[in-house]
Amino acid sequence: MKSHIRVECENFDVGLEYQRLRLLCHQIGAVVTFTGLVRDFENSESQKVRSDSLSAMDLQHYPGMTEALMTNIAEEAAVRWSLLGVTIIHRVGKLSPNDQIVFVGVASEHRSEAFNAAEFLMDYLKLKATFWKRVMIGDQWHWVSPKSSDEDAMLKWGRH
Amino acid sequence: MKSHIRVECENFDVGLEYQRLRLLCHQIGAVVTFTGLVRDFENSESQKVRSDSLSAMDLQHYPGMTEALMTNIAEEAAVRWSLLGVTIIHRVGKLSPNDQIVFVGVASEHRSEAFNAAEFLMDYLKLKATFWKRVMIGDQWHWVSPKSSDEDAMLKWGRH
Amino acid sequence: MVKVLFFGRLGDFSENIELKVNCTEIEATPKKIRSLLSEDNVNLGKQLAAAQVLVAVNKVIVGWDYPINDGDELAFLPPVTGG
Amino acid sequence: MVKVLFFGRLGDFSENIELKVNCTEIEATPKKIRSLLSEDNVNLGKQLAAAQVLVAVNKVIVGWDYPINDGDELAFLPPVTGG
Repeated sequence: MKSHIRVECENFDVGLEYQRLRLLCHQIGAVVTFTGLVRDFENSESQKVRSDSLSAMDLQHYPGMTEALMTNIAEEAAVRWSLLGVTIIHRVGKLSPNDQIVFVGVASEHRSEAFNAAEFLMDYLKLKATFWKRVMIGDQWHWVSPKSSDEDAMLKWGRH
Repeated sequence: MKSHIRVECENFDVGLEYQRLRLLCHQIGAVVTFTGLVRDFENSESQKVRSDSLSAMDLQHYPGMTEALMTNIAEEAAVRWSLLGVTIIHRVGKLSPNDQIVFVGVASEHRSEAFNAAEFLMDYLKLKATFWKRVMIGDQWHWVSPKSSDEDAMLKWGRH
Repeated sequence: MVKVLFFGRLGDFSENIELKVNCTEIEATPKKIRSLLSEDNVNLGKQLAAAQVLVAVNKVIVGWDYPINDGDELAFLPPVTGG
Repeated sequence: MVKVLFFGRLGDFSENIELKVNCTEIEATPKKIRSLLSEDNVNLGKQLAAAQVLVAVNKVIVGWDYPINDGDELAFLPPVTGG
């Protein structure tokens, strides 16, 4: 299984990342990609904030620890499912509404493995990877609170 | 919910199809894509055939009925989950190993809806849409038999 | 006249089939048309009798006793294998 | 010397914090260092005491009683919100 992990400020190209996965080998029958975007609102301090007030997002992470966790996450997925390739890209720094934040791509022989692994990777990433985001509302930064739904999402994958 | 359904001989561009979904509206927080590729082997008449012998694939469909079924499938997904956009593209005609066959893309506010809907659409498409494929092994065409795993895959979605 | 279509492997057994049925006279159904076809072509008949073959009239899946009218399009569909 | 890092909302309460601890002398743990920090900065102390704050030593999550040595990197991590 080939994994490709990146944390970076730059934007990513979904078409290019898909091609990288697709061309890894000839056994690939299924490629699933997930892309997360900055919505025009975000749950902040338990309240929904409308887009017109959300002007920016800022993503911080713990360099070194984040990449190690992302590598662990990819390896854990490869233990659970038969995978041929995994790509995880997470952006950091300043982002605007509608910007791309995160990409997960999985290549496998059969579709159910790629679907399961991609969803698992996202659930795990949300709950475990050392990223913190804050949003600019009006002229003030607010740290985003974690969603309980993200913790619930992990439950379906059993012990972790 | 905007749906985009195509049956065609031409290849598709995953990056372009992703962009079409992503740019539908500003509420989109998640885009999941699935791409199915011609593997270097295929279950044919219950036996696995190695790539070196599989030289081509040919996909036939029932024009008119297929598009109607694909539209139904997209509508059924939109009843089950809150979706902002669905794209389904299926190629027909002659294909070679490693060619793209099918694309499903789903855009939604939250990731679990996009993941579930994309997997549901693929499971449904495999079991219900009027496509038939045959593979060239040596110099002979062989019709591909359906996989029982595809029928099993539908069970998780309940009554259909 | 009923237009009859054969898909997938069924097509291999049914080249150049033309079927003229007076629908009102025989109270045509997919089952009856399958019988007519099987008389002329035993191999095709075997394929059509397979449990998983479905039948569509005017592009909609119907039962084997669905009444067929003049001008209808009848299609025999083996298990699908797309995606 | 222990390098102490604060992430997410914790960073808002901890600008310009420098911590000099003789680790061997006090048998330093994340819990003890949290106490030292809380004495100097009540607001930061409240944030660090929140139930979901995790602690990492040298980029690995550890318990609050994990022994810290000179040269270690200690990080206080509020609940993550990536993805």
